[in-house]
Amino acid sequence: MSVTAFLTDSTLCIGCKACEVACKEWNGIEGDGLDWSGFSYDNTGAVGASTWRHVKFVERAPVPGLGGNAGEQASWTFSSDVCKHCEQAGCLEACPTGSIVRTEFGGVFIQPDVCNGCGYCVTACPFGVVARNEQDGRAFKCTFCYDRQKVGLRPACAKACPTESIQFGEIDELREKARLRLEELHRRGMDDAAFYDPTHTSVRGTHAMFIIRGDPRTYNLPPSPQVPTIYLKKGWRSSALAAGLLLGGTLLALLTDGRSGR
Amino acid sequence: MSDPVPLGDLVPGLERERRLAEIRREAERRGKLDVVGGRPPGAPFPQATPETGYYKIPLLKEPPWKWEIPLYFFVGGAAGAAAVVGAIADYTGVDRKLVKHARWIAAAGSVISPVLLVADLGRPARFLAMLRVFKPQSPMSMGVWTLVGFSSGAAAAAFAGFLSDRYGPSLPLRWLENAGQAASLAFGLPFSNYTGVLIGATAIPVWNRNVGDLPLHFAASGLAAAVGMLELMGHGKNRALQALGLGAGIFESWEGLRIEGRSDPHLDPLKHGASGWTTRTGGVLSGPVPTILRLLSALGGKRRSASLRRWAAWSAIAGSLITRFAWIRAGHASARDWKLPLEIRSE
Amino acid sequence: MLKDLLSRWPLIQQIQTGADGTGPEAMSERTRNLRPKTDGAEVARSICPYCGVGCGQLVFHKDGKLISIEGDPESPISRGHLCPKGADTYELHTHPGRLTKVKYRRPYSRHWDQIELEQAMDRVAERLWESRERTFQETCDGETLMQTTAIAHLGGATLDIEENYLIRKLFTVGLGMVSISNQARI
Amino acid sequence: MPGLGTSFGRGGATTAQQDLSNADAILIMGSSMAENHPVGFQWVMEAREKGAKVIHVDPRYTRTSAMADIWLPLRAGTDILFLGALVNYVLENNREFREYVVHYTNASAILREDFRDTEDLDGLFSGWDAPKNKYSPESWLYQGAPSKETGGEKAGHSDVGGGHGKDRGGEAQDASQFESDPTLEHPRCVFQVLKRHFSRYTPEMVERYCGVPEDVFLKAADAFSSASGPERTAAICYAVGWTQHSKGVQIIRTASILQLLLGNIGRPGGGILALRGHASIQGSTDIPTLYDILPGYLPMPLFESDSHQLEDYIKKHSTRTGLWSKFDHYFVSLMKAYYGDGAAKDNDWGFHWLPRITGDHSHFGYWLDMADGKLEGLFVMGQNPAVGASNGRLERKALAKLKWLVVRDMVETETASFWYASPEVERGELSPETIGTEVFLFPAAGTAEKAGTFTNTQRLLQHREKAVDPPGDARSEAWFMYHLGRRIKEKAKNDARSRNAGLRALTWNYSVEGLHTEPKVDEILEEINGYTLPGRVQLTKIKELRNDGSTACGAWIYCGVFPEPGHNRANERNPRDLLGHGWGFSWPNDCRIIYNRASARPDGQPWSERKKLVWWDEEKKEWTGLDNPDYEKNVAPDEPANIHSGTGIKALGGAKPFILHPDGVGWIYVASGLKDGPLPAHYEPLESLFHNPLYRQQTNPGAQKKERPDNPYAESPGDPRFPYVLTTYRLTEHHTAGGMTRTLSHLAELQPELFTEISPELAAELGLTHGDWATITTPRGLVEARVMVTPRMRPVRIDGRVLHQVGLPYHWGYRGQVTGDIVNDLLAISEEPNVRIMETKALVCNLVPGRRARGSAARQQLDAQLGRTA
Repeated sequence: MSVTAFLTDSTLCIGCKACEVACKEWNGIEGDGLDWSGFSYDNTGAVGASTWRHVKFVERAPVPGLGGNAGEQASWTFSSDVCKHCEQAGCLEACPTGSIVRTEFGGVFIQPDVCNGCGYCVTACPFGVVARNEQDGRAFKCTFCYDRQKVGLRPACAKACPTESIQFGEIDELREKARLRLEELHRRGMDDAAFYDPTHTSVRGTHAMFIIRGDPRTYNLPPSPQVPTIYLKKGWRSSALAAGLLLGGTLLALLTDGRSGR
Repeated sequence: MSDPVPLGDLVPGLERERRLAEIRREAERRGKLDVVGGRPPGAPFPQATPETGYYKIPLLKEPPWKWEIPLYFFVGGAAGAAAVVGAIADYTGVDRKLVKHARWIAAAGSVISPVLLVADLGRPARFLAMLRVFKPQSPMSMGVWTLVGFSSGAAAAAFAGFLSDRYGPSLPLRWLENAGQAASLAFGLPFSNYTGVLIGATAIPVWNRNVGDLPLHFAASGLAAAVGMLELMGHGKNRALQALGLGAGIFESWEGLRIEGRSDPHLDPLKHGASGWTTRTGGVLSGPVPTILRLLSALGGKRRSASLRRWAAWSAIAGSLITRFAWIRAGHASARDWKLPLEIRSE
Repeated sequence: MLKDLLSRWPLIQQIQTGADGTGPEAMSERTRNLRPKTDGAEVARSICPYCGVGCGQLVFHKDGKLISIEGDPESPISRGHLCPKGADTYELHTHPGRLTKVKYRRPYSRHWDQIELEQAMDRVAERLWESRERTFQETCDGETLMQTTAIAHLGGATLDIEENYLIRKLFTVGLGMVSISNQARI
Repeated sequence: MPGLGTSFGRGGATTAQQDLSNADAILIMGSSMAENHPVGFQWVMEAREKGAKVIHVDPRYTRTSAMADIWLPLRAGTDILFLGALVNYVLENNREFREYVVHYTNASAILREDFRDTEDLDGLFSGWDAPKNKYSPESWLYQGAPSKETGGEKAGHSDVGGGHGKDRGGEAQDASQFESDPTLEHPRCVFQVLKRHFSRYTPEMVERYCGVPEDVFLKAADAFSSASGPERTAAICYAVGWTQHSKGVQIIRTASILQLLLGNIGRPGGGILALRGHASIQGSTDIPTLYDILPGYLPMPLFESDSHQLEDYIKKHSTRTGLWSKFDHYFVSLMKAYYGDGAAKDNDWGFHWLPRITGDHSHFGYWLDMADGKLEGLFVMGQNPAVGASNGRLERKALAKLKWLVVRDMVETETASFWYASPEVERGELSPETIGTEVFLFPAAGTAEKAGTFTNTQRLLQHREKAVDPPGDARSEAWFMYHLGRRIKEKAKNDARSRNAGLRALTWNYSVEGLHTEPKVDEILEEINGYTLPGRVQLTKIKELRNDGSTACGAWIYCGVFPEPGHNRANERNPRDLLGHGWGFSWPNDCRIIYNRASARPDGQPWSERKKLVWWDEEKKEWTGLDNPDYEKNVAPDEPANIHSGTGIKALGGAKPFILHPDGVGWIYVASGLKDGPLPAHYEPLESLFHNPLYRQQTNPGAQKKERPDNPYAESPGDPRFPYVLTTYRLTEHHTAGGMTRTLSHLAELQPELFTEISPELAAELGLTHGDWATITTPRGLVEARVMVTPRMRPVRIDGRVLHQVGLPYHWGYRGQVTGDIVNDLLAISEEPNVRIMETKALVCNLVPGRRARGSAARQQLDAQLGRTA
């Protein structure tokens, strides 16, 4: 059983949103609203409980003579967002029910039959991926098509993607592929091409990696996401101190002056 | 070949050309048009840039909790602290009534807390799902197991105490009471403040920035509430409680000053907007108000003193309650921030 | 029985194995037995109904019900890929807005009526025949004409070639309808 | 597609989508391929990743531009000026592939002395008959070719008739004895005429009137034209961005000329790919539901000229040389398929039972008659003209004049609900009480619920298996037609009138199967493929067709798709190579790249190793290679041509790749077959802001405006009331009129609302706010849309003037999960002369902030727009 990942290459993405629809079709997710956003061609906004793949549209003013593949200027880039399936996943660590598990493929999977809707994972995700379904309160996100992967099928989004912007495969191979791709893009003059895979932070890398053009913040990708478990030590230390103070203070107060109130 | 015929008025001069260039530059630079022309300026359009993030759509999702959870924070904090006060009071042999009342607060908390959680989750079975695993890395899992321990202990102690009062003491009852009390003390200590770790160890900036303070803050707040309740239950003259209330009030005042004094933009939700005002209200009611009232009560006459302490108690309870709601609201505001989670500096 | 119940309690497994509650020990029965919904379904090989690219589709069905429609990886044109429209073909077939009964509107009526399929077919055949009777011209100035221009047909570019063949054969060659058109005018 | 048909011989894409990955440059123009054919676009991406230059020309910066290397903004409607400048660039810089041009095109043919070019007549070719408003094209013929005047047995042209017959490669022309000059130096040879014709189509003109900066144009011209020659090829992709103009055919012609000059037809990575917007657009022209052709592009007989003898009809439409020399074989076999035993030699195979066409019976032709109350009944199947057709207001109001209307669809479309939900009802122009139309709305089966075959954009027949039964009373169109036919045949059975003779003879004995008694579609495809009579042995190739009644064949070009019972080649699923041999069946004869003889040099060997496709195997004495040869298998390359006196396909010899043309070469110059000239010339759109910069002739002389009170036009050029250029288009997330997408939650949410794309400059000028509403008006109608201000729209500078272009996608209507105003209400009904298509890609409009009026006030606003008082 190999450890798998997505590599989403925005220099190959044509912004068709097939991944969004294929995901919803496979997973039987309802549509989530018919609002026109005015944010370029993006009317679904962000990944959430009922959108597990989401295509972002980043516009800049184009110049005649330069298409989007020209190295000089990225003018309209698309990038399909998804749960990052962090190596050190906030939601997974936070889940109090064991509903969220790491699968044999390295993905982070919410078991819908176990999830009790506590919502703690929502606050624990540094990428704002996990969200609670308004109807039944349970948390939902990309399953990494665990059901499909179990029988050797590719995730629905990667399969549908017409231009293979969403690549799926063994994680180390994809990292190598991304490295070569980046070299190639730089060679072509796309100096702004970058690889997003936050291995340098406490998230320790993701199973959904991205090749983008320009600053990751443009795509709502945090430059250095942190898994919230890094705050535990400080928190529990403070908790212990608080307990000690409470115990000590109470003891002190009652020993010295407990009776005099009467 | 015929010559193209110009279209009279419709042909613009160089000036208009320049103006168009100006408009485009402006639009590209700011994503917004303020150029004053013959017509009203308009047409800003949203942009995705390193400065605005992705159309200023917040990266993080807001915490999904409604009123049940901050209320639970409040109840748990008060109940945990009450259990501690009750147990210590018992061990120090100070005041049977204080012990009993403290136990009752703890016991009430141990019943109300799971009810609130179930209300938040929707179904009782969903609460049981929390007992599938034991995860030290999850404050919520730890909290649930603490709650289970605390509730069992506090309920057992109260129940055994009730039975001994009614039917007279017996060894098994005594044993149950002692064990329950010991458990409620042991679990009550973390139970009164673990919710600070719970929200502190999340991706919400305003929370995780304060993870080192929150448990202390919540413990003080819980203690203040417990003390206030006990005072209102007839222990208005207990000087130990007065001391504890004073200590909590001073700590809360200091906490408030600390927050106000730091200029970290991550703390903005605690200072600005609706969540800021809620925080300040809770802070004032928890810190300076009861502290001053308690100090005044020490100086004044007997009747006036009792009345001041009652006010201090009410203020502390209200402050404690509002504070928990304030922190949750601040968490919402912090999650809605499109800048900080993306490490975009505020202007 | 109790032992069985306990052994399925992830906490017990945690204690036994020292696991941290994020791995297989925390998986439910359903998760362990998870299979794709297409497992055991029959497959029909199909082509996407939307644009002219002609992507291959696999139609999974079980007991006369559609299960899923996805790309056919063997298609040399689409290689298993689909666009958003093609990826939504399952919903196209199963959405609640689909018609399943003939709707009939009487002249000057304000509402739809529902009629039986066979009855509707009889009536359409009747209307077609009557209109042709009224408007058919065999000759004009002694020259062969054999046409009616008063009955028209529109459509075909999303229909099968077999269906178009029947349309042209019956309407034009059989009945003399010449006003026949579809989207594909160029 | 007469543009391709007259140039190369067949009205179909010359190549396969996969073959785009072999290209060294790809020009996408008149198409946003990434948006509307995303899965096909993967092959463009593959080429790009291999180093090919992708050039996109479009008024808007689209998702396709975002994938391209070079994007050129263009003023809508100036495509011929742009492409003509590319042709001129190739000629000026000697970039043509000389050997290909000399051997495989008609560049060397010499024209008659009385031919006059648009350069001579200021925008008209010789032969313009102003009173009749059409060309008399005798003077366009080659020098020496027989003509009416010289008493040729067959004149070069017929006077009437539609255009789709020309898909088959120009009108039958006797190619005998024309003169040519292989040095291409003769002043009246096609090559020199072409040079002169396009000499004023310069980069300066492109900058001034297309709005493309000169240096940008030169960059693209160099990139594209350098992908030519033995080692390199370039492909062109287009879609309705070229066809939906008042000169659409001539735009495609210009591209054809360019590709012939660069030697890019019939070669891997070359060709012209027409991108079709529907699953079987190609199929519905091959097996047409079009008024002017019969299956396989056989022309419908015309009243008067074809009313008499079958012999005359056949003579008129067949050629002495090339594939069309067997016209009689194709036609007689079709008649046998239609009428079975009823078709016999002594009744001219039933020729006299066929209806004759008397004029324009196309969509708009008969719809205008419908609006005038001349039609009784209409069938609409899987189409939604209430939203999808030009001048929607006229279209919908015409429906109210019908006696009966039959709509078949999967959902209740706008067309079916026009009588109670249309904007005309809202505006009080129509009301159910006054509409006497009887409406039948039948539920239709989806593609997974019926077996059948689509012919895709690359002429590939692909069969679909049936998965499940359709729900409720939903049925396939095959079911509907079969059972309707059964009832009609029953009525005709005992009716001995001569009008019903053909109907009685019509073969209609398909067997049925299943719960719903569906006709077996395989039997229909077997009939289309053809079989022998009386033995009913399936035919395997076109050559087996006979003219003596011993074969029946429903569409000669599809012959071979069903070579034996139970063997449906359209259902083959074992692709062996990039071109997909073994998967489906590509007409003709499973050739994936047609005219592929041109991929080899005249001597039969590949132009280069890199670009080899089909070549002559000296040992086996046959054509072989990576594709099925689109050529006589055993005719050696050195076999001499005998065009002037030979007959049949053999007369073309061994080095004439374009076997449907009587002279076997690609036509840079189309001497016969087009109604608006042998060469393309730039004309302004019917509604334009500018005078034609090149000629006094403003618009395509042959185009029909169909101007009438309910189909009015802006004054042209430069109507001050409509100062902007409007262009309409599709989005990836929706399909045409929206019946298959606006009804679905997963697609509706992706593009929920009608919006108009405008530049920041225009927004500032008009005080429009992003996200607010604007109302767009033309003389035909008005729609409201949300304003999307985007730098992807940019004004172009035309002749010193800043021109704003406004974009509007057109998918919305008044039914479905998301609704919106109908953009096609803005368009005029107009007809291009050859194929009668409307102009949707370039017209003029006005734009005002705010929403449109509602109810009867909307009618007043509309009437005011039309310049009338309410």
